[in-house]
Amino acid sequence: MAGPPTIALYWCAGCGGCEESVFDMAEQLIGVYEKTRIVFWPAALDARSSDVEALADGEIDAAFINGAIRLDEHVQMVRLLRKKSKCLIAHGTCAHMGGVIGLGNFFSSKQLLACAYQHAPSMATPKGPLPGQGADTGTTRHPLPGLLPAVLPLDRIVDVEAVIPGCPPPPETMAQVFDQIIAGVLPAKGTVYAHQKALCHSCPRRDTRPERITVSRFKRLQDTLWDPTVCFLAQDLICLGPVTRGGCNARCISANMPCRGCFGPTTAMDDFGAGAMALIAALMADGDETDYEALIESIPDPAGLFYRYSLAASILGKGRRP
Amino acid sequence: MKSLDLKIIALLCHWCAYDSADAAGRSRQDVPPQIREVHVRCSGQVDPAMVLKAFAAGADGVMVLGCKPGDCHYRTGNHQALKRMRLLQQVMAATPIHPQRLRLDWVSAGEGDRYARLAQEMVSQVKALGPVDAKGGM
Amino acid sequence: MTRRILIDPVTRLEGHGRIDIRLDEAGNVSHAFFQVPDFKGFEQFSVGRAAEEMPTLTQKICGVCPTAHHIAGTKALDDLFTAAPPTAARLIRELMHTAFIFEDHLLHFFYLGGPDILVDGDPAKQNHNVFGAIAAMGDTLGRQVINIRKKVRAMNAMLGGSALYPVCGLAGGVSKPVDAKMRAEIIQTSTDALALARQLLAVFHDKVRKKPLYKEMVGNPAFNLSTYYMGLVDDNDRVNFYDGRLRVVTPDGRPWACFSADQYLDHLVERTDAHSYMKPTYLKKVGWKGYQDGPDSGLYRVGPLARLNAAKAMATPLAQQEYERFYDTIGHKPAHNTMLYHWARLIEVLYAAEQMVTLSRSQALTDPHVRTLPTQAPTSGVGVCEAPRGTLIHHYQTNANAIVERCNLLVATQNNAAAICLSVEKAARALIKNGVVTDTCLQQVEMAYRAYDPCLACATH
Amino acid sequence: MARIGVFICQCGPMLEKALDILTLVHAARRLKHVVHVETVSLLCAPEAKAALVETIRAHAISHVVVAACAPREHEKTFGKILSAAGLNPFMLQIANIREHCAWVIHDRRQATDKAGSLIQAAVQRVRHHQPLYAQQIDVQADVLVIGAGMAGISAALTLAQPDRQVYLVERSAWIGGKVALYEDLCPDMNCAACLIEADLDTVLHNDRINVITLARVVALRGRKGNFTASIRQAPRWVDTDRCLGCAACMDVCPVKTPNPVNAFLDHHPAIYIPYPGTLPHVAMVDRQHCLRTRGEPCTRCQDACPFEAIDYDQTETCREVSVGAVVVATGFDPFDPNRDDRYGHAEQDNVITSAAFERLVNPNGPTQGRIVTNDGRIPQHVAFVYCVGSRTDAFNAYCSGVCCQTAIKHARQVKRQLPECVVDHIFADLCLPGKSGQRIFDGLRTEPGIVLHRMKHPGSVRIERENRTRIVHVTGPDDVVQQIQADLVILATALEPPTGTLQLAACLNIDLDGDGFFKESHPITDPTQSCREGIYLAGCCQGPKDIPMSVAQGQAAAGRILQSLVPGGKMSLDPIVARVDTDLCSGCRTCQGLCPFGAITGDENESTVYIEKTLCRGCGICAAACPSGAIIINHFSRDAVDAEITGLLKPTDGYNEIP
Repeated sequence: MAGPPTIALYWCAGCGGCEESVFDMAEQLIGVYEKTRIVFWPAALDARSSDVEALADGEIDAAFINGAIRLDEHVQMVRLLRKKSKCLIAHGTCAHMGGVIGLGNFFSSKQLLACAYQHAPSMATPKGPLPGQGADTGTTRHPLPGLLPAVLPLDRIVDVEAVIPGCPPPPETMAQVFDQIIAGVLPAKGTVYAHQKALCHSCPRRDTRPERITVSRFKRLQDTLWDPTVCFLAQDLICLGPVTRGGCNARCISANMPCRGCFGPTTAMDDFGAGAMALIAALMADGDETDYEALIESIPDPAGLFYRYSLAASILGKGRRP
Repeated sequence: MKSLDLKIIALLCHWCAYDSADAAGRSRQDVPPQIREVHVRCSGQVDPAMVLKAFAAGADGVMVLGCKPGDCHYRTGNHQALKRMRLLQQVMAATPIHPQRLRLDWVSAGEGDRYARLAQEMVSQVKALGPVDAKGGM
Repeated sequence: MTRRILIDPVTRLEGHGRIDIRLDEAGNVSHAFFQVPDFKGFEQFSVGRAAEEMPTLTQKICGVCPTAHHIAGTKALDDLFTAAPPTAARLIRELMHTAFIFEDHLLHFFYLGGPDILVDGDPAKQNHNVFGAIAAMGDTLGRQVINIRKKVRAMNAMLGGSALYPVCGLAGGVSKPVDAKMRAEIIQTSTDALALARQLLAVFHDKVRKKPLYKEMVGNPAFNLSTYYMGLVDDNDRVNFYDGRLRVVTPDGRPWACFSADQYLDHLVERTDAHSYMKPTYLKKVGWKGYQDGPDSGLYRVGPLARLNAAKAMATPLAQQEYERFYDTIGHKPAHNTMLYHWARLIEVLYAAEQMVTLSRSQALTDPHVRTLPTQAPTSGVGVCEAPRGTLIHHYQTNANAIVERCNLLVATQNNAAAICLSVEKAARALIKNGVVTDTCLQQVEMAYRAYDPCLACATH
Repeated sequence: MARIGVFICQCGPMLEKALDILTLVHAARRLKHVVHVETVSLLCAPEAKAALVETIRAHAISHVVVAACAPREHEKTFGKILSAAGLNPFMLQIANIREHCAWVIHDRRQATDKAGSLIQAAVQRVRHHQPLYAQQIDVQADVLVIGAGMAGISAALTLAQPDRQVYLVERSAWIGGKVALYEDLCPDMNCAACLIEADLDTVLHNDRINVITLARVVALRGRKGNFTASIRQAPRWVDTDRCLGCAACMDVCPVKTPNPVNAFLDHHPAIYIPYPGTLPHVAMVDRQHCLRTRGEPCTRCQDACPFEAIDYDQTETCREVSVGAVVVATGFDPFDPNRDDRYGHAEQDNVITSAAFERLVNPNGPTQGRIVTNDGRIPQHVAFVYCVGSRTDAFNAYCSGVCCQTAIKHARQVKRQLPECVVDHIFADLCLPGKSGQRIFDGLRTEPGIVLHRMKHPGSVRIERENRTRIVHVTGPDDVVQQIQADLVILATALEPPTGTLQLAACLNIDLDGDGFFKESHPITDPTQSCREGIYLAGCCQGPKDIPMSVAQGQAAAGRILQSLVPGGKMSLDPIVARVDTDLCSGCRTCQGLCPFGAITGDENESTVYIEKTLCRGCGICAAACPSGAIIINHFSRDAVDAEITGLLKPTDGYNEIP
């Protein structure tokens, strides 16, 4: 790289949390601003999409893209940024695996819209038009981007060089990535900015994990008080720490709450939910068919829990294209 | 889509199920051509990812066969399979892949006729559901 | 022939927006639209989820006001399971929430909308951002703001797990008590926060208010909107972020309604706007008259300025002084100029800091008993709180197994949606004349919505 | 870069009939990495095998796919051929186009289509195969035998060969088990003592057999060839080297307690030898009843002992032995009729079990072998009730198989001693299989004074007391109830798993069957091995059986061991085992509790788990359970299986590239 590295940050269907993970670098952010050339960052700087189009192909050294791919215009935008960038980084859980937004894939886009814009109890216009439809969407107005048939993670649309997992990624990790880029090193293809081992390995409660855990009924958070020092699984509470990549500083555990898997699976696991199923099935106490049914009944919404952050990236969706 | 184009993966354990498929051959049973046998060590080796990948790769059904309860040559393998497959089916219920596209059953080495019958049942079960939506599941 | 100006994307706010301005032959504005191209469908995909997961699930609507969603969601669970949190838990939640509003207001003041009024010179010169702001306020104060904000977020991380996404909220309590050691840190942080808040107001008074641009805009009727105002108030009708009743005042300041959150459906309505995913809300009993202000239009506003307008006073002494100074200066209540959101926001920063000190010093804070286990079967629950950007309501209906069957969310910026669109249009009409379109005046059009600190991910969810 | 050779066997004329071989050849040729395709009329024929070696060499083939019969038939055969051709035998994949296509699909096109995808799958899979090598480990030839009854002893004697130690662990204080308590044996009333005492003597004086009495096995670690067993021995309070069994101590002991060995028909002192002739012929202190355990300072036995053999300071000892195999021969317990009040046994007197009768009729028993009622009368009527506790869902659903011949034996003992006595047999059915069974039954029928009664079902009786005699109410097949008077009723009780079986199963980590007996690895093809390799079963602990069967099984188990554990020999381990990717393993231990063979342990700092490949059997349960995907099964890796699956699902036009 000649001169300061050129950076872009963009959000698709995100929440702004990944932006915050950059703001939360606090004073270090000033350093980043001084040592780089940030050409596009809607959350913090005044630049337009047209400014990006004006750039030469590959002029951006590293583009950080957060948010899931939900609308057709996200596809165009990330393709544009791919074209303009040497290195594309999936920034945060949504870009990485679709995130919570991906739960939308349990429903059709028609269902999603109708629920929000027609069936909501506070809706004045239950029969009213859906956004982008109806009389007053004339040529005088800018067309409203449409929903894709399903939410997709970034790498289903464009090549992605590196992933920064986490909802949101820890600011320290962001700082580490920027430092590396400022030092003139772009992440190698396939880089994941997190631990290679699952969270269990760095969990403060790991020593309380017994040799064998058998659960005959899973408890729900409102069912019970739990020991704030002992492995959640050992207390019949579902924790996805064994399935989830470490690197989050066990922040939920430190708040005495079980892991929900926002860092995604380890490299060897193609499907987070499958890993979660393998784990939970392994904990189920021996019994007969009916015992197992009862046990599974005690897990509320297993699909939503196991795929909390990764439904859009599930191998079941491999066939999907925008 | 012709039902013949349906494809069903049969994951067969080393000790009983795979032999039962061989026995079906030796006794010249009718095994529907949609069935595609795969040799695994034990039904307890079958993990949810393996099944999901089969569906993602275009299977319309997956049949996991192991030794009969109590007969597992690895003692608890078929029990683990039972736990996993039931949990997986519960999750599949929330997806477009119908839980009945996955079947777990037991057969012992000699039972070629039973293997053939299970295979035929599986095929008609999947026929009833039709092919998996080409767009894939989630 | 007509001309079209597209500001895409709008910047320095949370979420996706674009402004679409059409000029007539004379080069004057015929329409100006504020469009939000963003939608996720939370209300639908929350269906089927386990109720206890909702506070951590729904907060992913917004990474800028997650704590507010977490609090609203958790309070909805309290209501759903009819489990009242123990005092310590209530204190911990309010402390976390108030601290969050403190630092989030700073975020806006320095990183997002603030630079509009902090940074001198032509806004088109691309330095209206956090870095420009730091330069303008002086490096020392700038870094101080950044560090205090960091400390406050660290404090919330200690209370709720993550600075950004707290996870401690449970039906009838929180997951983690505060011990003496934590408390000491919290008191220290709160005290530092208060010192900073006072300093900021001082700076605001002798620097920012004197800036010609700001003076100009505050005086400019193009930035006035005479609407209803809504905000959460305590038993004495004073501003409260965590709990209370929703108070609504008329454009001329008369009390118009005061209701508890579970009655929201009687008072607030949403409508679909065909050219945006953002659902504007309005007062049911006044009705929708289109994008226009005045007493006959159901438009109302929320957020800092609205909270001050809707309340009778502030609950803490220093903030009360500033509150009085504010209205003395304006000369009338309610205050209608959108640019005053910036000032009101700083008064809330001061209130938040004072409240943090009070809460952190409360003896009950360190009581280890922080959970009430629910005993009732769940049916339906409503939770309310004030997000930095305005009133936030979560409403869950579940089956007996606490699986969500219906979820309805009225989110802060939605309440301001209509007003934001109207503000943008008014500003555009006033600033663009006879085909003269400069980046400067486009920037000023953007200032019209930035003052609201809109959160568009919230507004669409 | 893989160079794959595909060899399609036509299995003589067989496959051509069902499959379009040519299409298969063409399709195979188009598959990526396939450098050679060839059809062979019969690949398992000697000349074809030789040719195969040549072809592999000639085309520098690195991976081989054989499309032919079931792997069970010839996977090993072709593996050897690969080795001969200088390839690792695991670089082979079989496409089972005979059993799974030609023989089960009768439409030629469909069969060919499936065969094509099986070959395509095999080609995709074989590229993921890695060379594997069987590891050789030293074996420990010594053996642990648990239980010194007939089965255990026969195993021990067979095993006691040069360079091999046998540890014979017995729970009680004396060896010989049940048989040592018998007088005569079926079928021909052979003298039990004469038969067994010789054997017991050999055992006791064989320096390759270490008899450890009053002992239990409390832990077993390791695997076949390398077990370590912990044995805990209770104190006897008698120095076995000094005691001669002179009984001086027994005469002075103030305690009298019912003698279980004699079915409580008499009493023994707290220091005792249960009957003359027990081996080792050494006294022991029944610490449960000795006054000292109650804190009384009694030293009478010590004072009386002329050989200073009494040692109150003996305490429980624990020792570890390393052995290559284990024989479990813990025998049986007789059914306790007190569990079923229809037998009126709770009242003790004159309703006794066959076990008790063995002692009653035994010259070294409580009555010196005289058959008498509890009040000393000579019985005029003796009744035998069969199937007590057997063949009933209430207790044991199974037939114990030996009670009938035992009852008949007892009847003959009765008649021998009391020719005038009337003997009633009350049975539902008789089970007398084998070459001597019928002879025994005929002998029974021809005896005078023998009356046979049929009851409707096992247990269709009620035994009541009528002053000095007993009335047995029998419900016949015709539902008519008849009453049979008897002075002495003998219950032919079922054989049950001995107490402590559950604990032992847990400690050895082996399975039990539905009836609570130790479960064999396979009921037909492997009836002497437990579910855990290297642990063998002998005698009634594996299921009720008669003495010759127990002896045979003991010797069979010994045979298996002699054949597989040669002193100084090595054992080769199946390389298809699980291994851990330690970079990925988080040490969450999810796998650890699941391993059926205890092969997984957390390593010292527990940052990963560790799989002991000598224990692992490669079942894959752990790999499927690992939430990090950190465990790989050799030769059955995820990649290999996935490649096979996708190969099966791809259209088989052959043109499409295989990723």
